[in-house]
Amino acid sequence: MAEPEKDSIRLVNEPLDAGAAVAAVSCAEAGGIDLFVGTTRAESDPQDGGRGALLRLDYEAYPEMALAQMEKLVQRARERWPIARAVVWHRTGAVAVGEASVVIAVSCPHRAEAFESCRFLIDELKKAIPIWKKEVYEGEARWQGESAGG
Amino acid sequence: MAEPEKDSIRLVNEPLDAGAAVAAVSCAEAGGIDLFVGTTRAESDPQDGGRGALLRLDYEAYPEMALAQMEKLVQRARERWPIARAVVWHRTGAVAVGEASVVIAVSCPHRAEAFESCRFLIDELKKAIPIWKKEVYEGEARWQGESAGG
Amino acid sequence: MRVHVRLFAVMAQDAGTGRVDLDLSRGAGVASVREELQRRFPKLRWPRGTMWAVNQEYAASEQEPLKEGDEVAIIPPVSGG
Amino acid sequence: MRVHVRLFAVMAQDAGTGRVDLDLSRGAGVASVREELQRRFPKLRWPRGTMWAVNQEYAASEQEPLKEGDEVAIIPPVSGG
Repeated sequence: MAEPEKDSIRLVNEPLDAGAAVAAVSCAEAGGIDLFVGTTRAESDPQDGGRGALLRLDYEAYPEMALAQMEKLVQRARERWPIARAVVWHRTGAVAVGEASVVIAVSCPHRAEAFESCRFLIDELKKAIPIWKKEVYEGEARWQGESAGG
Repeated sequence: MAEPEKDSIRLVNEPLDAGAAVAAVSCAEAGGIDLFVGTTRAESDPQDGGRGALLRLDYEAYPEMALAQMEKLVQRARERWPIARAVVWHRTGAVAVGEASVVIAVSCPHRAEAFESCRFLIDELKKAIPIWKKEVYEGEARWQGESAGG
Repeated sequence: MRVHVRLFAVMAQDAGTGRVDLDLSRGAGVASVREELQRRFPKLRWPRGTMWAVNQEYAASEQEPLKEGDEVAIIPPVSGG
Repeated sequence: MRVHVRLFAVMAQDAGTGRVDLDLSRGAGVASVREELQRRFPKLRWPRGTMWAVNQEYAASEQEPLKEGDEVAIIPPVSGG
């Protein structure tokens, strides 16, 4: 099994490059690579109360803990699947609608392992990594979970 | 839902670009993109009978039918998942060990749909698309499924 | 009637060609194509799980009658991906 | 003893700061941090599901005693991804 230092776990303040993530996990032991890209949809909220269109997201992280927890998450995934290399990249700061906020890539000997471990990583990342998003509309900005107008 | 002409379904005679596949499925309706890359492992076969290391794969397709069946496969996936855009690219000709032989990418409103439909596409592609690989070793070459030395 | 046969991978290798035109009696099915191919190419192996396609669609039955000009492909087990 | 408190997202917005140092009595737990924060920042909302971390590890219980120099983070429901 590959050493963990073959992983790339980062908080990034500029656009994420999915092709670079695939390149980073490519290696001779890999038969399958799965990559997930999370983006912000340009959705018009049905409960729009005059706040206008969604302009961007602002992501804030607790960086030291987020990185440490992302490392642990990859370790937990390695206990279940034979991951050769993993990439976990999350944006911080302003992310325009349509841009990627998160990129996860894993390489494994077989494809089922790649799909399952990649899915695990994004599901768990969304549950437990200390990162928060603020939705910035034309008319207002608010943190996810904050009640409207609060 | 997006029109099928937003899909990109190809047989390709040169290296596949995973970043370009992600770009091709990126769109405003997408909240999640899943991409699968199938590569050839540099495995040493335990039943090596003096044929040496695996040098490359040679892929042959029945191109008209392969493309038509790949289109149908994406249509079948669209009946089950709200796919915005899909990429199905398969190499033909000589593919070096470590290079991608297939790239599949899908964008969907939500991540579960992206993972499931991408997995469906690669699983079904491997079952039913008329493409064949020949394994070329230092000492011999043989079609997948052909008995050794046959 | 004339049908156009396509062979691939190990079967094209055994036959030494990927394309054969066959003249068959009217209403013949793909079973007749197989008989004729095996007569012409005695070295042709027929891998377990080999399927047929007629005009680029998988064929349900070897009895399905063919028409003049049909493209009949013999599809040994696929190995793409 | 002094502990270093980190606040994020909506809670940092409410408090007007992301960092507060608090002087607590020896052996105090995170429950004391909460009381002290709410006293200092009356506008501080406490979203349902807010968790704690001590030295960058999620804390199991509000009763867990803190040590001099601990970093205590208040983690409102996360929304990364």
